[in-house]
Amino acid sequence: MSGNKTEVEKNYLNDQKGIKSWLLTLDHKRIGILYLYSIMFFFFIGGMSALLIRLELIRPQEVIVGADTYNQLFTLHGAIMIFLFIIPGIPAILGNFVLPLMIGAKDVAFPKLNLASWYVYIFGSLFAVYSLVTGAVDTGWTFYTPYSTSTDTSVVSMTLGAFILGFSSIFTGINFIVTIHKLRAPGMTWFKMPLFVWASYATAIIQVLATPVLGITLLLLIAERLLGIGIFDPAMGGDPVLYQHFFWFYSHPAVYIMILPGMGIISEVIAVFSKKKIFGYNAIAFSSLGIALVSFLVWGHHMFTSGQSEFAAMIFSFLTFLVGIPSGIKMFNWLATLYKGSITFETPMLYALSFMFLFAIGGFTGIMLGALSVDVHLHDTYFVVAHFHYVMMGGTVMAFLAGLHYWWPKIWGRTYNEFWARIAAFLIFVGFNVTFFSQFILGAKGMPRRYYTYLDQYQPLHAFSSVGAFVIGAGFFIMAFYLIHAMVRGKRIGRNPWGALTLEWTTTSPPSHHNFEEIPVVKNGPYDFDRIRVENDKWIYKEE
Amino acid sequence: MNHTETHPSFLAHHFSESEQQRESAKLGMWIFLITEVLLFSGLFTFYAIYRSWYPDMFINAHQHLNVALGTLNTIVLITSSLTIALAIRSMQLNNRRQTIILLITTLALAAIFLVVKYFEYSHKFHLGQLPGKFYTFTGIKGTNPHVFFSVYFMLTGLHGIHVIAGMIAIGWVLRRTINNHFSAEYYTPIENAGLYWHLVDLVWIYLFPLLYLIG
Amino acid sequence: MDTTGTLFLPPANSTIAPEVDALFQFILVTSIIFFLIVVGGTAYFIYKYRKKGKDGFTADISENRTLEIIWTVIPIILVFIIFFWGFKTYLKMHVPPAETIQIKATGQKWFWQFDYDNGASSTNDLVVPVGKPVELLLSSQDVVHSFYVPNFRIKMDVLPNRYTVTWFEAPRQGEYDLFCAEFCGTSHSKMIGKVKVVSEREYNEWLEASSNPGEGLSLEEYGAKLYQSKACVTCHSIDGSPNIGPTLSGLIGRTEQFTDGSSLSADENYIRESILNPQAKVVKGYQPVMPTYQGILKDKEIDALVTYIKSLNKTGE
Amino acid sequence: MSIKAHHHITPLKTYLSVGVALMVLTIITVVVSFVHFGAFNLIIAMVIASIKAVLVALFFMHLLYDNKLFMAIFSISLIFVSVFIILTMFDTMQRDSIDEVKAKPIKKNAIIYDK
Ligand code: HEA
Ligand code: HEA
Ligand code: HEC
Ligand code: CUA
Ligand SMILES: [Cu+2]
Repeated sequence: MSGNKTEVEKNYLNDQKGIKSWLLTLDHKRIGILYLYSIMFFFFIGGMSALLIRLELIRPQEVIVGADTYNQLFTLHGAIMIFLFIIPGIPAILGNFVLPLMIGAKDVAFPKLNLASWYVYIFGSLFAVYSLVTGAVDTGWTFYTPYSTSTDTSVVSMTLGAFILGFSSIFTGINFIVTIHKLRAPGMTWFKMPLFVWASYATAIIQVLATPVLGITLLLLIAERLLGIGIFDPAMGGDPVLYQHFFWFYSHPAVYIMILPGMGIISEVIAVFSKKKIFGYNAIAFSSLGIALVSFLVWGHHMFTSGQSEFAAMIFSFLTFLVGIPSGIKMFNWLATLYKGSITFETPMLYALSFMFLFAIGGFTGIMLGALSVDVHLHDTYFVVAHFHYVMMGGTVMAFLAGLHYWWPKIWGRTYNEFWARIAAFLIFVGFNVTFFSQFILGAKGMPRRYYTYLDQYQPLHAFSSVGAFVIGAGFFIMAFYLIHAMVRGKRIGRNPWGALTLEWTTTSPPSHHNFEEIPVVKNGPYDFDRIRVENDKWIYKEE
Repeated sequence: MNHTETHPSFLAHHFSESEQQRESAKLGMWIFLITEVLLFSGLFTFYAIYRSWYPDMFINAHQHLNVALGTLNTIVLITSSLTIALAIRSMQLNNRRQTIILLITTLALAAIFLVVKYFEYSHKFHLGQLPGKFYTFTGIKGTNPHVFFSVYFMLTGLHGIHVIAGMIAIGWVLRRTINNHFSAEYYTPIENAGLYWHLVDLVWIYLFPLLYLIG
Repeated sequence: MDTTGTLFLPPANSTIAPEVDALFQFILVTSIIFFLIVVGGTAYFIYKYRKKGKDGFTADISENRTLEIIWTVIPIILVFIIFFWGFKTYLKMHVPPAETIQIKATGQKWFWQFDYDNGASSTNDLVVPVGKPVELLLSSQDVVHSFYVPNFRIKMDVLPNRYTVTWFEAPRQGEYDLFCAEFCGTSHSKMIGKVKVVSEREYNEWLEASSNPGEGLSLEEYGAKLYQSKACVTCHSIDGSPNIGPTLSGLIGRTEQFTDGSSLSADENYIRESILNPQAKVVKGYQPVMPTYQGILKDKEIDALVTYIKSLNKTGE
Repeated sequence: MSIKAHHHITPLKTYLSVGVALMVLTIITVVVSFVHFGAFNLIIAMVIASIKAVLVALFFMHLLYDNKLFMAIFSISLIFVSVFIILTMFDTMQRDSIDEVKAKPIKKNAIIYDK
């Protein structure tokens, strides 16, 4: 319909100009971009604090900071990475941008709410970071009582910040559920939806159900601090273990808020880069929902040594193992998708393959932690630190990077330098394993986490781990350069550089303000590579 | 774009028909309501656990709440739920005047609820039956009676905040009704405000027996 | 039973440790197998099915009931085994045998205090006899700590205002690291001690000696010992440098400014009060984090500490 | 598309009867609470409250006539509330199952009662 020239000339990026047109935009794509900038900024801060942590741990005793500063550093690192980076990350950036495109909608259901969620995010983040930095909060991201009710740092304002951030998450969740229910293009049945949409749907359910509980937990924590209401603080007749129940009721499901959208991206990328129909579409879709629901029943596995009842520990351990199964099903389905494909190795695929490798390790170590007796030994050691970095950094962040590289051409209409992208991917993959595999050994040997100094026997592994962190840093550094370069100078690209079959690739890159020239009517499944392929933006059907 | 049919002014550009928009708004509201339910769930858990630990203290302490005022407030709130439901019905029948009257009645009932609550609170403040460490009352036997009042004030306080939020929402739709924004075709905001208000009522329906009546 | 440890695990030095290790190794081996299947399979496929030549259409394979059942059921069976195995050992860890030596362990910022039946007590060093089950009754004076001995594979959180219980039996003599594994503030990483497993005879001798400490020592010498053993050293220096707390050297006669604005020249009574009720007057520039030693130190021990602190003035000048 | 077909308008009579039923139930629950049935008081009160809640949800909130999806969503939220309470109580109610000493606080009363 519209020639190549108009595509370049008129799109969502340039149809309106000026700061105001960005700050007041209701376009889901622009809001995605706003999120991209702000979340990347906080990721940068979180990453820098991680490098400081690793620098400090390079040898025992003080290297660059004192004990209190160190404690604030890992609190800052953990809180930023969790609340400001990884939870909003994929849904708010990539979900916002591509989800409506993928289902053929003109926008999300509530554009104003969407914009509001960004403002709430910014406000809450600044509030939280301000109190983390100036208020010297040193509780860890978990705010365990009674430490958090007795330390004299600004726990109250930090928790208020996290409370505000919760609304942002809820708004995004509501928006996605309604969008998916009500705004699908004609012909887009539930089982013709791309798997990323399914994953986002499952994620949104968790966001909506779990986040309010974090809200009330933080409110109760604040009330305990200010009024001494006697729920969490033993001095006031409260029970510190109860706090842990409240906290993990949200925070365990939250880890699946982090991973599910990542798994959605992996499903897209694996199918597209092996040009193969996805294996077990239904199984992948339903396992997302399964994970979402069962994830609410296992929070007590963070508390096996906390003094909770043995009965509860037993139930929680049992249920924990049940969540492992659907994750496994997904892994096997991806594996089977590769079978008899026609596989290429562009950057998104490299990250997807890294995901398979790293998430498998992260997941298996999760199983070790879920085993009651083994967890008693491993709890609160570097083994746990390594586990969650493998699933969060090795899982979610890798998936996020896969998605970022996959959709980057769609977002900007320009592509990045494949050569540098591969170098960065390589550095990140190697650096990551160096950094965190050594931490499995450290932890199993007994090195407790949140330690600012440690016994000499752990020194070699710590030093090794620290070196790895800087290799990761170098990888991200390169990435920042070539991605920014791609935004402004990158090679222009057509509609469908990867030959994918989902709807977002049928519109221009970058898409126009209203997404599609015409609302698409869906007839094919999202992964019908057995009968369709796309070459130079032309759809070629296998004649039947 | 090919939906050049009549595009009513209330219909946003990304919806293709008003029924889709209405359903979306209601679905969004319902999802928001469940976040509210889960927000309260923390306090109900708080209640359940401490009540199961200290049943006697809870029974002794609850006797210091005023059942008459609690009942009065229950009736006030239920009536207000009824009036807002009727307000929506009037709008469905395009009876704008009646809607306005019913909405105002609802607001008035909500205000009565708050006034009654105010009297209850100030009486408790006066006696030193305050939450947490400000608790100074001595007349209740059992372990840590201040915890009961913590639960009481957290629950009724959070509920009170929701009453105020509900009043703001109703006030807003009232204004829009007066400005003639609604008709039998389009009244979703009133419906949503109504849903919110009913939820506030639902929470109270459980709060009332749990705090005032169980003995 | 191995005493050197493996690539992952430290030496196993309690009766429960080998059971934990066995499960650990079992999961490790299963994981490696599954890892090889998933990642090895991926590696094989991406090599075998890498794109060759022009894009064609790929096969339409989207389901295989048998395969799907296999990869659902086998993991389920495996996790059932892991669950029961883990639970069995966990229960064992939580049910002490009938005959145990009972020791009270108290965590507090940032040291461990152990109280034995006969009135003996020790700080940071837990002394136990070899080959006897030892049961610990844990509680905390302030925030949550966690009692962790990697070589024994036991860990139990130490909660304020509640008791928790753990137990172990060490089959070999030796010294093992004891860590605090729950974040508890500034010196969390220094809240470490030792578990000393000694022969039955040495244990009894030690008990005897510690129930009557300070015997044969001058008050000053005894104070010096307590300064070390009661963990004053974690926060106070005697060389004049400030630490978490102010230095004790030159304290007597020093004029101290307090956070409430008042000031006072330090004397014996003030030191006594500082130990028993440290929050009463908090020195300017420091946090009110010193634990109270009320009920931990006996009168005589306080006397000894005061004498010792006094003596630091003389040596300082 | 006919709008009328989609929007159910509840008859006035239904609304009023539900309102009256709610009032009556309120009175009953208050009255019953003054009679002592031991543990049953809690059950009775909760049953009555739930009946009231169901009435409000079905009629005032139109769950009966509206999209059944809303009913599903609402029930799911209630399920998760009970999950929260029940699983937490698996801990708090079972702490003494192996060792009595683990269930009781060392000091029963909060510090505010020390004065
Ligand atoms: C993205 C986030 C994420 C994800 C996806 C997971 C996934 C899992 N986690 Fe993890 N976890 C965290 C983030 C995450 N976790 C964080 C942040 C913490 C620490 C918080 C803190 O304390 O600060 C933590 C801590 C944590 C603990 C507590 C440890 C402790 O403190 O003592 C436990 C214990 O059970 C656990 C278990 C699991 C399990 C069983 C899974 C499972 O979902 C994994 C399932 C996947 C697989 C099993 C691999 C693939 C499967 C197959 C190939 C099939 C074959 C499988 C079998 C034979 C079993 N995690
Ligand atoms: C998403 C979650 C996430 C991520 C990605 C990371 C990433 C990293 N983490 Fe973190 N970590 C946590 C979540 C995360 N962490 C949490 C929750 C805790 C627990 C806190 C607590 O105990 O309370 C923790 C704790 C933790 C510890 C333990 C501290 C302790 O217990 O004492 C350590 C120690 O090594 C560590 C290290 C690292 C390192 C080296 C990285 C590196 O991988 C980081 C590398 C990243 C960078 C160097 C950023 C570079 C970015 C740019 C240059 C911008 C790029 C721009 C574009 C792409 C456009 N982390
Ligand atoms: C957890 C750290 C910590 C431990 C352990 C500790 N103290 Fe302190 N102490 C402090 C801090 C911090 C201060 C200053 C704030 C205050 O006055 O409370 C202090 C103050 C003091 C003072 C007053 C000093 C002055 O300059 O006025 C004395 C005396 C003292 N401690 C003695 C001891 C003795 C004796 C022990 C061991 C039996 C001990 N402390 C153990 C942290 C500690
Ligand atoms: Cu005590 Cu950490
Ligand atoms: Cu978890």
